[in-house]
Amino acid sequence: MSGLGIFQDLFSAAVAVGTPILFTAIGEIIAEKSGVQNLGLEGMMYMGAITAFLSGLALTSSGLPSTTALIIVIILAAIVGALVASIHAFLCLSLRANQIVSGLALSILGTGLSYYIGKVFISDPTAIIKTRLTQFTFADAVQIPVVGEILRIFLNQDILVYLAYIMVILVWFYMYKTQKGLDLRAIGENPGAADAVGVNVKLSRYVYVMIGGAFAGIGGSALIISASSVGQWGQGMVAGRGWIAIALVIFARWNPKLVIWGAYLFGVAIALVSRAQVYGWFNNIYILNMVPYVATIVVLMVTFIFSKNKDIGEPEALGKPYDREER
Amino acid sequence: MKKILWLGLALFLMASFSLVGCQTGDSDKFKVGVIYIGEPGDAGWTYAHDQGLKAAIKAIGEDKVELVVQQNVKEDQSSSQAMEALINQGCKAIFATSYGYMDYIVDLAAKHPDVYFFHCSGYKTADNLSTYFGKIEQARYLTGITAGLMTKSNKIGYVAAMPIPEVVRGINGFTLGVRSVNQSATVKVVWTNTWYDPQVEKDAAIGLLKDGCDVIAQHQDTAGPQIAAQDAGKYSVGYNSDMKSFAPKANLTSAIWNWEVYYEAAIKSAMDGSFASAQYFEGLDKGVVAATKLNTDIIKDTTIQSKVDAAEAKIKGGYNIFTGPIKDNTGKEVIPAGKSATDTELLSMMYFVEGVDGVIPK
Amino acid sequence: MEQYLVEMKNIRKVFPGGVVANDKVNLSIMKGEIHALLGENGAGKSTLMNILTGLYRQDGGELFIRDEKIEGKYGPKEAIAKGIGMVHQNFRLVKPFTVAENMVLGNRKTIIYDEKSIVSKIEEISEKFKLQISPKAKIWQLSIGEQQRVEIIKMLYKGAEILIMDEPTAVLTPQEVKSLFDILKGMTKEGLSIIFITHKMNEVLTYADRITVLRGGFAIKTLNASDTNESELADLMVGRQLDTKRMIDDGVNIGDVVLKLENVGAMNDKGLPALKDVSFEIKGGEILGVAGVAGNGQKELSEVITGLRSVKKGSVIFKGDNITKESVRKIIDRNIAFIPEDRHGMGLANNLPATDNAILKMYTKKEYGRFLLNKKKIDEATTKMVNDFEIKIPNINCNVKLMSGGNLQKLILARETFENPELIIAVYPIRGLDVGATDYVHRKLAEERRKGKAILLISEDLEEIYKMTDKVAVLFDGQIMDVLETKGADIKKLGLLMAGIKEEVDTNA
Amino acid sequence: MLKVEKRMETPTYLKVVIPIVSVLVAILFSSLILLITGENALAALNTIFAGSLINWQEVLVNGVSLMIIGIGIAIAFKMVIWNIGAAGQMMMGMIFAAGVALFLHVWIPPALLLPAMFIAAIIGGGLWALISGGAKAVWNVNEVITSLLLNYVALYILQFLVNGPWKGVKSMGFPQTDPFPEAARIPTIFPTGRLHYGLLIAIIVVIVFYFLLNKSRWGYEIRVIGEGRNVARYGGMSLAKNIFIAMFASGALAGLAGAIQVSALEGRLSPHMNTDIGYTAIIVVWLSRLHPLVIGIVSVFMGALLYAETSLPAAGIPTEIAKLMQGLILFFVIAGDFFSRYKVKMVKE
Repeated sequence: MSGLGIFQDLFSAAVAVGTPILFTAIGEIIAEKSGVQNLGLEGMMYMGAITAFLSGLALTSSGLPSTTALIIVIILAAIVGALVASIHAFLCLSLRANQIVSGLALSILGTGLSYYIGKVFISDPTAIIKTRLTQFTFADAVQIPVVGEILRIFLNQDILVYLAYIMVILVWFYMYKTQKGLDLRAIGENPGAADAVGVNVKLSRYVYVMIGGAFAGIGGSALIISASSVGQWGQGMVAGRGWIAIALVIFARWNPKLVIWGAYLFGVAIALVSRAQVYGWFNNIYILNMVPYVATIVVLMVTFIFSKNKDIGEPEALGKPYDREER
Repeated sequence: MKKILWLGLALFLMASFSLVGCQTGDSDKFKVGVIYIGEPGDAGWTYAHDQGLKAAIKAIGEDKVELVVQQNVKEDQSSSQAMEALINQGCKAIFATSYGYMDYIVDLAAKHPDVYFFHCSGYKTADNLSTYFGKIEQARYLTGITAGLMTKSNKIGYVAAMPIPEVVRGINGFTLGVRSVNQSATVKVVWTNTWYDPQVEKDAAIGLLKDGCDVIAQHQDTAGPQIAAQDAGKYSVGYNSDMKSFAPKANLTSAIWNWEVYYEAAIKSAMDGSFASAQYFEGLDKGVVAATKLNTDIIKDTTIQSKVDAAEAKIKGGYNIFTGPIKDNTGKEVIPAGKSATDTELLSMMYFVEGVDGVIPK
Repeated sequence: MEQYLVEMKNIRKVFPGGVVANDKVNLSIMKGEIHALLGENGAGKSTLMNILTGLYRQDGGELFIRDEKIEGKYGPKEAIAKGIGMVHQNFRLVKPFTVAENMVLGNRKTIIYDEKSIVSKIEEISEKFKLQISPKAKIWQLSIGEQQRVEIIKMLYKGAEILIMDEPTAVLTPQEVKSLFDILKGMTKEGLSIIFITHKMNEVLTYADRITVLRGGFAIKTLNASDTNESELADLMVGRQLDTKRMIDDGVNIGDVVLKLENVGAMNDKGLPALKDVSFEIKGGEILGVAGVAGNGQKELSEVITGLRSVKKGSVIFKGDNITKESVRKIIDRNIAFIPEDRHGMGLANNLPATDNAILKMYTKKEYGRFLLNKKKIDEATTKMVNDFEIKIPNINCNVKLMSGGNLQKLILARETFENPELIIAVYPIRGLDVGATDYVHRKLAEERRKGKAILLISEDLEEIYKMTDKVAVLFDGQIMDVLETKGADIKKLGLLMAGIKEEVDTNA
Repeated sequence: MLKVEKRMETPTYLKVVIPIVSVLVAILFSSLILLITGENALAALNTIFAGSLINWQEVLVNGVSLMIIGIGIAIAFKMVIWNIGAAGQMMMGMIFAAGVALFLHVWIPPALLLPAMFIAAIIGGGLWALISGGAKAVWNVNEVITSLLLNYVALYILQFLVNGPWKGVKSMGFPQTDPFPEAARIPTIFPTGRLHYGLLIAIIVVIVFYFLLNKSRWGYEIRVIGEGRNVARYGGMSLAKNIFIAMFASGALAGLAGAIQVSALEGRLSPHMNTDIGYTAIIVVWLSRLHPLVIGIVSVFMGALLYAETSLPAAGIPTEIAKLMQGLILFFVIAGDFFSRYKVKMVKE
């Protein structure tokens, strides 16, 4: 296979594999920009995945047109993700719990609950969603040799990948170009200032944490119904992608325009495990498996080292509870 | 206020502990316990065992035997706790379906001489501990014949889970089958280091397909590779159970387990006390493994099925597929002409035969 | 016809823990007036204004705006809609945002953030009220005075007609204060009303039309500025005559040089120069005051001496030893005491008992235990501090967060003087304290001075400087403008120095 | 209308009652889920309670690791350093201990082999924790993420070793090391059952660290630093040094727990080392409000719940409920915390 072909294969795999992480990370950016850190992404992805799996099983065989069914599945996963996130919001915002511990609790709870719900399906290989999203291409319109091939990396994907592109742009536009986005960033930087001008800090944070959860739910659903997945449920299937998403948020400096590349870079690292073997570049799977994690840690450290005393985009009030009358 | 709290608390505690008193009623059925591998979602493998046990119990009579299942048992010390819990529940026969339980079973067998233990894929036995396994590589050999005849690019992909002898043996059996009908075909192996990550396993198959492979075989518990092959309009070979239903347009055949063949006899031997410690390691001839009938929707050439059938008859007649001369994929002779691999050699096989394009990571 | 824009009647506010911040407070504001809310720290001024702006909700009493009784939901949003805007002492600005972005924060009417129109509106306002500001500058790039202007513009932008200023002059030089009030006067001519909160009587008399005095959460009286004088106000404010004379005797037993700074330079937390070539010395038995507007390097100055901040250049010399590069612990062990600006975040650990706080500086001394701590010794020391300084605390194992501000400062003083220090660094030691506690702190410092200790007193209050110091160093933009003998120092000159103006000015002109 | 008021001080009885009530509510809630999904909740509770009483040895076996790791996590948490990497640190402890047991045992007298393994594990776990601890201390890198990601790295290092250089010659090709020599095994206390002398080590760790954290100069520094970085700096304490020490201690204890587990229960290294307990320990620590002695007690309780994970399915009840219960307990304990910090009053408007 030609060099360009290998490149195209590796990177289009990376885009597909990186998409669940991308959704989750965008959601976390929104939540963290509002000042609430949610370490429960792993649990929310699991809940999104199990929701997608159960509703997918039911809906794709219900006689609904498959696209309609899958869109409903995605919406349901988003709703469940938001509901799970609301637990975190309740603990941190209403009960003023420590955000880190609450996030961990959410991860344990979401994982445990999804395992419990999905338990009957794990030894049943017949439980599989047969109609999943399919790829369709926009790249054929471009007939320029190399450019067209590169475009195929991004424009020969499924609807979730395209949705992710749209979401990145939408979220960026919302955060930096709209009034509400300005308020969102303000409550994460200086909730007192936002409160003083009439922004409802607690309500906004509730909403943004739940939106973050909805994104994680979609991320989880992508592991079940996207073109790159198989439609089977399994314990352990999220495999740390939620934690990676949290790391991505930091090294994307809370910027939606950067997080997309971070997620795809991580996708490359995952896709590389098999591609390195296929093309005979490197064969030790353990080291290949380790690469994404080590790389994330290194990039994280570099981010912090070179941003000493400088603004890395971390919201000033991140993780700090806000209470107007507390003195 | 304080008093009320304490009172409520005391009541609650009392209520909880009163539950401890009642025990679940015992039945006089013979209880069989099984621990399944806890690697989450080890779907295909566990499914095959589960189906086998259920079928065996149905055959013996559900009024006589009761099955107690422990799912998701990790291959660490917690498996010991899991088996102990089964014994506490009155199980007199314990089946353990993964290699990693071995040392804990050996300990438990010594501790509970009145319980019969059956360990799948291990090699240690005791007076009340037998091992059992199946020669799935024989079934894979048959599927290899089909793959070797169906490939046009002469490149066959194989998505493999983890580098353990069982998987390596399967790859070798498959490759020998391919090579028996197509000397110029190679089998390219990609390791995922997962038993169950649908996205990763599917993606590994995509990588192989993009590289030019036109048949994908697998030793994984998801249908990911099958679906990747179907999406690409190529062929696939399944494992564990008949995977035709996942990818009807791609799946040619599957190497499958029929564990009830063994389980029925084993449970009976525990029930009537005729148990004798043994190392059960059988193949096509006993029916514990099989290759499914070819998918005639895809394969119109009926000579392929007859070639497979001929090979099956030969193996059932006593032919060892690992009969020399066999070279490994670096060219070194591993089994000299006229010799065959022993069961022990098979169980610890950690090299690839000629025709495999891949390495076992060290 | 409406007589008052705002009327507050019998307002009561109780905080969690039972602290009564306001009770039976009445206040009325007329159109086009500058109304001063005068009172000491803790008199309930800010709380009252927070109720008016909807940030807090009163527990009792009624609020009328333009004769309309305020009932039901009344939050910051509603207050703004009614034309009430407040400039807080701690500016409510989002630092990484631009001026323009800060203007429209919380705006309900727009969907898209339209920078262009915002900028032009800001320019319009700053022209009308002579408030110069660059709309696209980021807040953290601006000086304190400029940030205050942003806050005012923000309120005007939102259509405020009643502007509340919480201690607007605390962070300004005397010259800046004048220009601020010029602006405010101009605004009243346009029909706006100003409420400003302060505890400085001279400002009240100079700039206000009417004055309401608060004390201990009660509104004592409202009077016209033209009908009153300082001593009446002081009486109302503190309930007794304020002691304005010098608390320290002149030059008793001046000793050797204890602390000497030579050309010290240091950076602030942002990595920008905060101290530039600072040099001075303090002798035993001497109090050196550091005057200046907050944020001109005071914090950094106290930190370079105590080892908390690294010195970029120059040297700090303590009794002849160069301690420039020494660790905090080493410097503590040299017996240098430090009363920090931030009592809660730095001086004390809130959730730990008094005993743990009492030994913060000397826990490494072996009499308190080499490896395991000697609980008995610690209890003894703490009890001694509590008794000697008359600290009110239920028992010594009580968490210090339960104590009042005055008692906290006493505990810090007790701890810092426990080991008989040679040098005391005190940063804003009376900030937030009531009269009694302020007096106590000053008497203790005077006492230490009499014992021959050297004291560096960083202050934001010129009254305190005159009262307590032998010499005064004026800090501006990280530089010592001048060191003067306190006695007889010209207040006007101090003001100019604080504003960074050094050349001789003809005071007669 | 409900009104929330901050408590100035939490009454002692509440400190005891609230966690207990939280746990009970969590159990009640889990029972409810079981009932809704048509399972026998009574039988489940019975299995958990009676099962753990009968199999008290197994409960304590689980408790050993929880205690030691829990103390380690508490040290870090007390300093407001969020060490989520106990699982990886435990794995490193196992690897280092196994290295000594497998490759150095010929040079070490049998009596000293176990202590040597423990020391190696302490160093291994401690250094592993220092990767994230050091980055936190020096560059203020978010330790939650680094310590967590290092769990995965440790796992792949373990897989690399047992599949490659450390694969046992007697392992029939399987990814595991050879068994440890007899001197590298911690003996059991009773002739029947698996309870081993690691329990003594755990109890000693709990008591020693109780004194260290509550009565010593080091514990004092940790308390003050946990209260606020500025206070600690003001008191002349070195932040970086203390983060280093605390993180090392935290990882070292997790490593020690790993060594004890691998030596007492496994006797060899395989890719399937149970390190999930590193996450469970976080629940223990939070439930115990970071108090060492309480950690000792709560560990046994949580050990019973972990045991339930294996005993429940034998009684025909899904094992997942035990996992769910852990999550619910943590959830309700966090929620319960609110009531010890705040008073909720009914106010008539």
